[in-house]
Amino acid sequence: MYFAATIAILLTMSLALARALLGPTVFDRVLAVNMFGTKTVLLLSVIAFLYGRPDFLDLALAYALINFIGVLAVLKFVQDYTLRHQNPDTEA
Amino acid sequence: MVTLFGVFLLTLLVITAIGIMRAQHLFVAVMLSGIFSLQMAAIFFILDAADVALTEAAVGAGVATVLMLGALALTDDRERGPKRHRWAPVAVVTLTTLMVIYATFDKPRLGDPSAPVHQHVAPWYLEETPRLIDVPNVVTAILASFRGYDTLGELFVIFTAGIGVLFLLTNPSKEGALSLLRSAEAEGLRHHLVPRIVGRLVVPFIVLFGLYVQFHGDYGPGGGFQAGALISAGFILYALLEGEGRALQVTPVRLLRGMIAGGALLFVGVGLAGMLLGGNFLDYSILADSPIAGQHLGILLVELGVGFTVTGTLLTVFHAFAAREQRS
Amino acid sequence: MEYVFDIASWLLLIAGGVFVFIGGVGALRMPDFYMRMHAASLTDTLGTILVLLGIALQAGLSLAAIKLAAIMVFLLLTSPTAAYALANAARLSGLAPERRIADEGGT
Amino acid sequence: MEFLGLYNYWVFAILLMTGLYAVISCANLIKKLIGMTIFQAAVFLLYISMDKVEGGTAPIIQADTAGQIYSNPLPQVLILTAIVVGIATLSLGLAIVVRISETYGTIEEDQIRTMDEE
Repeated sequence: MYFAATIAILLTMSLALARALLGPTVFDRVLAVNMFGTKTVLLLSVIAFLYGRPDFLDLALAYALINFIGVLAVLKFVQDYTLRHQNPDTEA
Repeated sequence: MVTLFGVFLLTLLVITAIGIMRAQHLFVAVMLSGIFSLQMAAIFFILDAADVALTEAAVGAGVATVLMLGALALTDDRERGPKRHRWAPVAVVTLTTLMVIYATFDKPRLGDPSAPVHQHVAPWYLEETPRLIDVPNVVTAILASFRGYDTLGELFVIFTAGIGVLFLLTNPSKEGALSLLRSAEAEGLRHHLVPRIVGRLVVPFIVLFGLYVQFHGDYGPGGGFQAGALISAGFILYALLEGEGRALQVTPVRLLRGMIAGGALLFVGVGLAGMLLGGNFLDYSILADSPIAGQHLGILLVELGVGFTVTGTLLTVFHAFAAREQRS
Repeated sequence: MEYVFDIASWLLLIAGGVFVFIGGVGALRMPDFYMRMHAASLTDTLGTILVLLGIALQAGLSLAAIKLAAIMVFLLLTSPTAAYALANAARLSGLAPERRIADEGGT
Repeated sequence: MEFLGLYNYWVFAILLMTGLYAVISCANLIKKLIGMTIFQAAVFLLYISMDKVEGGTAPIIQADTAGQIYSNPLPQVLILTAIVVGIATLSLGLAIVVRISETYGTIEEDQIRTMDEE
């Protein structure tokens, strides 16, 4: 049954990757990175149980904790960017 | 079945890499390399390398993206040059790829227990670690004790890279943290209430988890390298939320530089202590009454040194980029 | 009793997988950025809860269950925050929701 | 299934050459650095692929299992340190690019070269 969940997560990862490659705005790509991050947390937890080594949940925990730093960095980047150039281009 | 998952992820990895190459907008390339790093971590985990996956998680998710964005803010976020189609590089690269693939047909299959790489020293490490060092995590035992010289060398590479960044980016004039506090851009994300509250809630847990990884590295996946990256990710989050000035008050530059040098010194000091007590350089067995207790003490101290230097270097680099940004 | 837990955890895992997948489809197929974000962020939370609960039922009362609970708590804290920060960044940079659907929200 | 055993190495070859292509062909210096990280990642993948043993598990010895096969810990040690060294060297490279950008006002290789020749 872990397999079913893993396959669903992997398919979702490929969909997120498609969104990251298609764009069209940079924020779509950031959204895809964020989605990919949560899916990685789920994938790591499921595979830890699939392998019968639940002590490796530490990895998933690490991602759950620091995954959103990237998105906050993007928010800060955009904020500083708009402060500097008043008319930024959002299209990729 | 798990092999198929690995194959699927590897295919995604190739697609992502080609996407990175094709991206004109460097911001997009950075975002895609974030995805690339996540995929690498998942593949490492599927291939039984829990420690490596944890390192990739700690480095790739937090620090790498932030540093890249910091550099983009200082330079240019777009490729300006004309798109060139040079046939020579394409031909060379395709030819070499085919040659390397041809060469792989002689390689042992994935997971083949009789592959040469599993025959020589690796079984010895796996058998002797419980007897000689008695920590469950063989990776930590090799990293800190059996191949301590290697790790010392790597640590000095990180140390040197940190010093190099300081040379290149720190401004010689003494505009300290005080002027940073006043500038408007140094406020970070203080106006964004939700990220600020949640972030402040999460930061202590990141640091706590980093300490857990540091001191639990003998028993589970972890150690100084991972812990250093995690703890610096926590402080980088604090700096993003509260602004550079606040973050530099919490961890002053002087402290960070002390950590860079102190960690390396601690590692060398443990080695020298072994020599003074009559053993070899980095021989921990002498450090305590019984060899195993000595090994445990040595590994603890050495990992602590690694953690200090990695944390110090990554945070110093981050602050160097951020301070440059405010000045420009 | 064993069976009850097993079946419950299977159901949760499958439901979680379905929600996760729906989120992925939504993120790929929706017409404009804010809608894509809506699809992705909502199912992210629900799918995560379901999948992690499903695994936790298999783990039983152990250290692994506590770690799973911690993962769930942190994901529930950070994932919506990331979505908020992202929407904020998009608005800040002047990306407007598509007019024909969100008439009142435009700049 | 026989050929799936080599798939990791093929992906290694493709990634290696993708990274190399970026380094020798992209004019943008940051793109070159990103290409270098891909090149690095390919090498990491090669080493970690070699550590896998059929039926093995991560080399963290569990007390209650006798006769368990463990994967090879040595490549993991090498790559673990290499990842952190990689980020340190990447930051050094980015610092150099930042200085170049401040001096020349551009990070495109061609423009820097023409400015040097003038």
